Amino acid sequence: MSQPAMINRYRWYELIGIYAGIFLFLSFILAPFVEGFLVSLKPLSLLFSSPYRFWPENGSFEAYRTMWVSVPGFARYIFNSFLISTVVTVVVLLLVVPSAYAFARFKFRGSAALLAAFLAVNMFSGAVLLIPLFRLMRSLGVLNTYFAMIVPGVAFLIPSAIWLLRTYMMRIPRELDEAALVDGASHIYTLCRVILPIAMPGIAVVAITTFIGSYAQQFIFALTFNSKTEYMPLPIGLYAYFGRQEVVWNELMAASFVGIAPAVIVIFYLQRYLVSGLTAGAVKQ
Amino acid sequence: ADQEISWIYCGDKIDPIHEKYIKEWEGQNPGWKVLPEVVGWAQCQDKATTLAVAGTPVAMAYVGSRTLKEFAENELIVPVPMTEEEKKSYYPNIVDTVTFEGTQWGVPIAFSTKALYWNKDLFKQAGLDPETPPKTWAEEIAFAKQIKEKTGIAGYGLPAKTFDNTMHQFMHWVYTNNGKVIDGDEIVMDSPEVLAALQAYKDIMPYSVEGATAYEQNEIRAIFLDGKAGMIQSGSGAAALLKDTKIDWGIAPLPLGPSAKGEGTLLITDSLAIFKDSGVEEKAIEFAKFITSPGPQGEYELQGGAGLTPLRPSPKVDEFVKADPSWKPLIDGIAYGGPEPLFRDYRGFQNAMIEMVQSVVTGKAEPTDALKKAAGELEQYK
Amino acid sequence: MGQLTLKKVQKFYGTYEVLKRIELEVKNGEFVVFVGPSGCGKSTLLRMIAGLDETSAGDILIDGKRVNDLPPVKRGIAMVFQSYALYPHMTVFENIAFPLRVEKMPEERLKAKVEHAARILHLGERLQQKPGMLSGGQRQRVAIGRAIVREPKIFLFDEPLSNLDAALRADMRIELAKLHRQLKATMIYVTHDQVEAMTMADRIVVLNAGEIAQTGAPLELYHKPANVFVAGFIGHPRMNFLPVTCKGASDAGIEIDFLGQTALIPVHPRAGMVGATLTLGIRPEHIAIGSGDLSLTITPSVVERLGANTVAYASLGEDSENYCAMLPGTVALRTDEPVKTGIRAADCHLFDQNGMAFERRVDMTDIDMALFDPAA
Amino acid sequence: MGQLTLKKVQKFYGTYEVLKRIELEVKNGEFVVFVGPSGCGKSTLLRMIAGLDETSAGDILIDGKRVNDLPPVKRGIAMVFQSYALYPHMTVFENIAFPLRVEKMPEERLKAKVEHAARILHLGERLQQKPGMLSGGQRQRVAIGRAIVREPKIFLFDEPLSNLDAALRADMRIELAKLHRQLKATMIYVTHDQVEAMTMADRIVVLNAGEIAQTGAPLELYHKPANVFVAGFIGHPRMNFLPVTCKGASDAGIEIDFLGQTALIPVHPRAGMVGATLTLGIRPEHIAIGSGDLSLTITPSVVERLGANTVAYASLGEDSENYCAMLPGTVALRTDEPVKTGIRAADCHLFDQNGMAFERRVDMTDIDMALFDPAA
Amino acid sequence: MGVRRSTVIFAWILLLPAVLYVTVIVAYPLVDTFVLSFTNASLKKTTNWVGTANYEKIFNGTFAEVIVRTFVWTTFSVAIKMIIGTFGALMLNAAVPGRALFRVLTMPPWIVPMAIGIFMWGWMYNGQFGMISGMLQNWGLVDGPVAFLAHGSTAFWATIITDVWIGVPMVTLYMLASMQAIPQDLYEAAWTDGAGRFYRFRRITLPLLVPAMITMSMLSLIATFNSFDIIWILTQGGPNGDTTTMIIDTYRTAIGSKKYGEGAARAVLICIFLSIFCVAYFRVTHRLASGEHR
Ligand SMILES: Nc1ncnc2c1ncn2[C@@H]1O[C@H](COP(=O)(O)OP(=O)(O)OP(=O)(O)O)[C@@H](O)[C@H]1O
Ligand SMILES: Nc1ncnc2c1ncn2[C@@H]1O[C@H](COP(=O)(O)OP(=O)(O)OP(=O)(O)O)[C@@H](O)[C@H]1O
Ligand SMILES: [Mg+2]
Ligand SMILES: [Mg+2]
Repeated sequence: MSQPAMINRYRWYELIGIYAGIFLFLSFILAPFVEGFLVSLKPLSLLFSSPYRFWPENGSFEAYRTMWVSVPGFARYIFNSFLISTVVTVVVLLLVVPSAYAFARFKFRGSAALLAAFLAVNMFSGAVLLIPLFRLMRSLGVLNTYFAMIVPGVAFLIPSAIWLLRTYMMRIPRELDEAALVDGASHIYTLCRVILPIAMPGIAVVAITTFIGSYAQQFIFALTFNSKTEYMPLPIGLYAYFGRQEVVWNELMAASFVGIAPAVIVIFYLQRYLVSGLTAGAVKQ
Repeated sequence: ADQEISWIYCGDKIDPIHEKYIKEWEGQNPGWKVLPEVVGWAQCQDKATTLAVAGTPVAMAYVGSRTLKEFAENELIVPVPMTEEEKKSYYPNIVDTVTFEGTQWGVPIAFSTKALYWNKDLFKQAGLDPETPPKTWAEEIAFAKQIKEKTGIAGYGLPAKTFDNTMHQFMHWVYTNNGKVIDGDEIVMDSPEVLAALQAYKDIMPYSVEGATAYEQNEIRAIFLDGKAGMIQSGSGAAALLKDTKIDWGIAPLPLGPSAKGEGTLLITDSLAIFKDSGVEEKAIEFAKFITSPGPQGEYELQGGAGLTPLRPSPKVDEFVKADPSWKPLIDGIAYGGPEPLFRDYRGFQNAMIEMVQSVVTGKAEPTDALKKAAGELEQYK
Repeated sequence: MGQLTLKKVQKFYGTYEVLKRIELEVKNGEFVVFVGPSGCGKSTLLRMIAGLDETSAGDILIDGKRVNDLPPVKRGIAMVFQSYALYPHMTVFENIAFPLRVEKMPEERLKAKVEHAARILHLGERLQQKPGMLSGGQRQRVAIGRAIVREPKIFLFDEPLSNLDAALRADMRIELAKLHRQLKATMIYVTHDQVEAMTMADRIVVLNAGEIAQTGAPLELYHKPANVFVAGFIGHPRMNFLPVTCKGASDAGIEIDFLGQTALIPVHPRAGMVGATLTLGIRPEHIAIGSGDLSLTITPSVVERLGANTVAYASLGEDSENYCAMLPGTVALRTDEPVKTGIRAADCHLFDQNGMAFERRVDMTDIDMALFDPAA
Repeated sequence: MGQLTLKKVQKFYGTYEVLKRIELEVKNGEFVVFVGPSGCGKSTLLRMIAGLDETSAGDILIDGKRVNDLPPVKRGIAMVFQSYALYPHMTVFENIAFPLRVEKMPEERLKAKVEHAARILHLGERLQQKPGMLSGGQRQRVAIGRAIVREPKIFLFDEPLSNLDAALRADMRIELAKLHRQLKATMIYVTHDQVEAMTMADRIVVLNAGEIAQTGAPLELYHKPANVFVAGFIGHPRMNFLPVTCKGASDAGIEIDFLGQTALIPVHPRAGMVGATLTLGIRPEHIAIGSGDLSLTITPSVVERLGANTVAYASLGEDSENYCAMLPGTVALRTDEPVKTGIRAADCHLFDQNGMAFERRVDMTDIDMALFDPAA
Repeated sequence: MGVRRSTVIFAWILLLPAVLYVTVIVAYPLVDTFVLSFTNASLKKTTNWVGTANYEKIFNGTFAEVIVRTFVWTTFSVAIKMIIGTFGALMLNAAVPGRALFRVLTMPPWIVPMAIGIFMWGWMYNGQFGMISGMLQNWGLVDGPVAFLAHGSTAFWATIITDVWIGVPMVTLYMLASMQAIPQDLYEAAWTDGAGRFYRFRRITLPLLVPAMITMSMLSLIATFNSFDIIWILTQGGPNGDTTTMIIDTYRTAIGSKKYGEGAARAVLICIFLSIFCVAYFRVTHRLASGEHR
């Protein structure tokens, strides 16, 4: 990169203003994490002590070691979360890519209504539908399996994924489809060989958002539809640090940081992709 | 294959003592297996209910005894009658917590009572006699006032969060003033005794920890452990935790209200409920009685730190109390204790009580009005 | 073979009639260009021939067979899109090979065909590049390559050059013309640029608001436009139009009056024209410095010196259009200095009140008449 | 006043030198056009003058004052962007009023100014519309309107017409030329279209790979290109180049040999040229049917009939470039039939091995010499 | 493209898997919920039709208050999310060193399991041991502990702020993307005309972001309306019901008190309100968006 364009040259006071703004913004975003991190460093006996001291006395990373001991299955929970999120993401993509293409390309009677209906699904939180869903899961025979968490997870992530990808695909020139059609390619062939590769950045964004949505969102379904400890995902696993009398706060926080680390790393490498992929899908002027 | 008894077990992991006795029972009953499913405290009762409602009940679940009536009325659980002998083995009043319509609906497995803890250092600082705990509400309020005014530190810790134990804490006050919420099928809450309790809440608020409605009892306990509250009412767990702090503390029976006829406390038990239609009800009852029989239960509840009070008298308990006199007020109170009121819709009852307490401690309503309103609401839940 | 017939072809969008009973016959091997202003229905007609848009009414026949209900690939056509519609993720080779891959052609034959096409189009060295790395002209050739390999009976082009800059456009025009002679395939070409139409077509179809305004060889349209619309549309800079009065008609032509000057325009006369206001058309390139059968003194407001030519623009009245004259490159002329220009009566066009032309008795001996017979 | 001086202006991107010590003087009121092929640095230079890009080295002076470190608004320039950069959410009125709003001009004066600009640009009826509803030409005028109201000393245009179609481009060219005469402001105009350059410029600056290839009035560049690059770039269709051998040099010119024919090209000779291979340049419009000082029989592979002109393209050898001749519109000519063409020696250009021109002794009496002095 | 029968069939084939999936997993339980809302379903084994009794019961209670509170809570939360998110996007859009890192640092609230994020806020709000109360005391801004979740008004705002915190990363990301979609030459043109940074923001960035803002606020509205975990974990709707929103009330009725019928009726009402609200919102904002904002 060369030096920034002239228009983006900042005077010293503008720079101070921008960094102050960023600092303010990030303070808000990160303050709870700072608090959580400080909690994770404090010995349990010193956690509940006032007056408030920002820097923990006798702070140590002990909790980051003991968390593995007191909840031996924690690694498994992270693995489960990864597994579930990965499968959810794959299934969502399999379902959403064709539908988004159909919505982006074909106008037929009821297509607008159907799209609206998909969006309406977003209006229901899983919490409200828990009991009927439970009955359904039971009749599908997927209780207490990974699928108990995957199946409903997918359903509630489909609408926003369709919406995002459809916007992206509408920006792919229609001539590409038509050219393939003239050359004798079937619709399916066109979709697979022409549209899919071009829509890859958009698909990547959808994949990332779906993955994260499912990584953090697995709580209520996992709780109700699965009873097997070995299948539990991370959010439930974190509840293992709640004892009968005492919440082991320092280990809980340590475990949270360890648990989100993989996703943070993924985001770190993909953030540029994420922003630009969204740009392409952003509302057109 | 083996027959299975599924058990929703609240907590983070199975207690080693339970684990040991499950093995033992399985050894004695070949062909049977006990399958505990560990569910966090916050969700385990809801989960048991959801499973039962959805038609796939577990064989057995750990529930608050106060829910037994609701479950029974909706035919979700089966009765677990006790023999006279069994009843006798418990401390007095305990069996009442799982009894209605003349039969028992669960096997008590956990039990707690409360006593007053006070911080002798703060008493000293405030010019109070560190060795004299308050005996009455009036004293309690006066001491709290003195502590607050002399030291600037809260004299009392009152929990009033939107949480089940807000109702429990209040029931302790009701029972130490000879009050009652429900008598048979009649709501008798709108009485001078209960009103006095509510008024006492209002009176002690100014000297209590700021923001009562933000804390439940464990959070208040943490504040006490930090030396930032003069007095709290709490269970056995606090004693265990206090031993690790530098605080000089004492424990005494709960102070009494003006109408008290004698000591009093609320007896809270959790029980093992046996769900209907699991197909293994008989065997589940058998197991439930085994795991709560004096041997295993005694070992379980006296581990200390778990915050439990023993369910049954035994030489072991006497020994224990001798070794650690702080247990004495907790166990002595049992004799005067009353059960949690049993409602058909206990959640409705609990919410009404919490709302009543909160409206008084936040100054939103006068005790008289709040009480009248709550008493009216309770009618629909009985 | 690649012979196309349109019979009373109509297209409606809702109740709006975009194309009005189009009748057209395209011979095998002919290069036909559709021209017309924006929105006149050129693309729509082409897309209907391709099978991308549905035909509302009428028949489309290719080699005598009705194809209305056939999908594009079964019609034996290939289309080159204005935007080229290259697949950005595929190499040039794969782009060209695409239609062959669809029909699962064996690898060697496919390779041979693609390379043959690449040779014709001078794309040999680019085969392994992605379209993003190519210049506009190269992209255009890739798009053509993709059409060539299918060996269609009819090529359809929708404004393929409009994204290129002027110089490149000129080059590509020539290459397309060569390609046509090489492949001897029927080509139908849409443009709104009349220079392209003039230079490439065997025959031009001028469309105006969904109707065919005139069909004919380029120079026929240039010399004998059937109406004001075609006269104005064909030729660049566009023809100047002057209001004149009809003084009389004879076998020799029509005598008109323009600002007091009279002239006899050699056209086939019609009866009952005397006194009517007609429109006189004169192309800028037929205006000369000095006197003529009609003379006009103009004050150029803008003079464009193109080197070979000089174009002068003048305003004739308050709110009338620009009057434009194309003069030799070395003419002595300055803005704001009046200059006298002359027009030969033989160069003039004449139109009636409805804008229909009086047929010119044009002296075409020095025009290569062979051009009027594209099959020759 | 709007006088611009560039002194040894350089621009680096990293270590890549995009502009190489540009020296240029633009007079007040002059219309200067930068031309050159894509990527030669035109936009970069313009943006440096505007103050949008930083100047790596050298000085930019406006009215004698160094402005390198001033932001655009303080330089007294206004810029019209290739994409127009209209604010899509504002009406035409607000778009034009934008610079005045920035300087907080009182409402009535602002209104008067905007309406004055709208009148000049024939936008009166569009003032309340949004840019999205306008045609390309209208948008372009709005962009100009926004520049006009600021009354800048210097207007900068970056390929403002390249998004328009051919017809509109021709119209806008004329309007821009009129505007220049009306406002009498200095204008600097970037394009890669040499027709635009020729028709609008008082003076053309031809850029090639970051260097100025030649500066001069349009017809000077047309008649006396300083090198092969300018010769090929200016003029359309482009000049034909033929390899010739130098036979001798005299005061009258250089005698060359082309395929056995000799001719004396009237240029100022240089010493030591005999035997060298030179390049002969001849413009297509200077080729005639029949014999000339040099004659060449060509077989046209493509014949473009433009009406007024006919352009014939032929290939001279296996892999040599197209040879192009522009002939009268009515010439009798067919593809694939050989025809003899002739060239006048006086029309020829001659370049040495390095591509530098020998200065022509061109007979310019019939060219309007006033054009070489734009201030006149 | 012409509406050919074959293409319509193809479109449906493409849509079918997703449509079927969502129908089975969401629509079916939805219908179930709708049916349930007309019964007295509870823990009892038998359920009876009760007609519209559940709905009548809702409106006889304090539900009106809950509705108003829900709308106020949602409106504030969405508005603050949009303001902070846009502000953040603006800051992160500035071409300053470290920008990539800062962008990554905005993501954690989105990535962290919601419950954990909420626990951390719970810590911050704690009057005795939490950061906010502690800092305020250390700086001498308050003289005793302040329990933010204890008082109606502070709890109301505390839950809003936590909700904002969880929603801001998505808004920021989306607004950032939309900002980058604005052509650079608009800014250059404005700069050339003398417009300063703030003026450019006000007259160009902001108006051009309006469509993106409408879309984003719409989506965030739906999510916020259904925001459950935050309030449930922090206050359970207390104190005194001051943070009880419709979804909390519904959950408490259906799952807490096991009154499935009444809970279902509340769920149906939420959907109806949300739909009406969304349509109205869309109408109004679109009318606004079509005018020039000066
Ligand atoms: N899908 C459609 N629905 C309604 N009207 C349409 C549709 N497509 C095109 N039209 C209308 O049909 C007319 C012809 O459009 P067409 O694209 O064929 O014009 P064109 O001659 O190709 O113009 P251009 O030179 O601008 O490409 C136009 O008036 C256009 O508005
Ligand atoms: N930001 C940049 N970083 C590196 N190189 C650049 C940058 N901007 C332009 N260049 C290079 O500078 C050279 C000149 O670019 P410029 O845009 O001035 O060309 P131009 O003459 O305007 O071309 P065109 O006619 O295509 O607009 C090009 O080779 C380009 O690749
Ligand atoms: Mg078109
Ligand atoms: Mg440029």
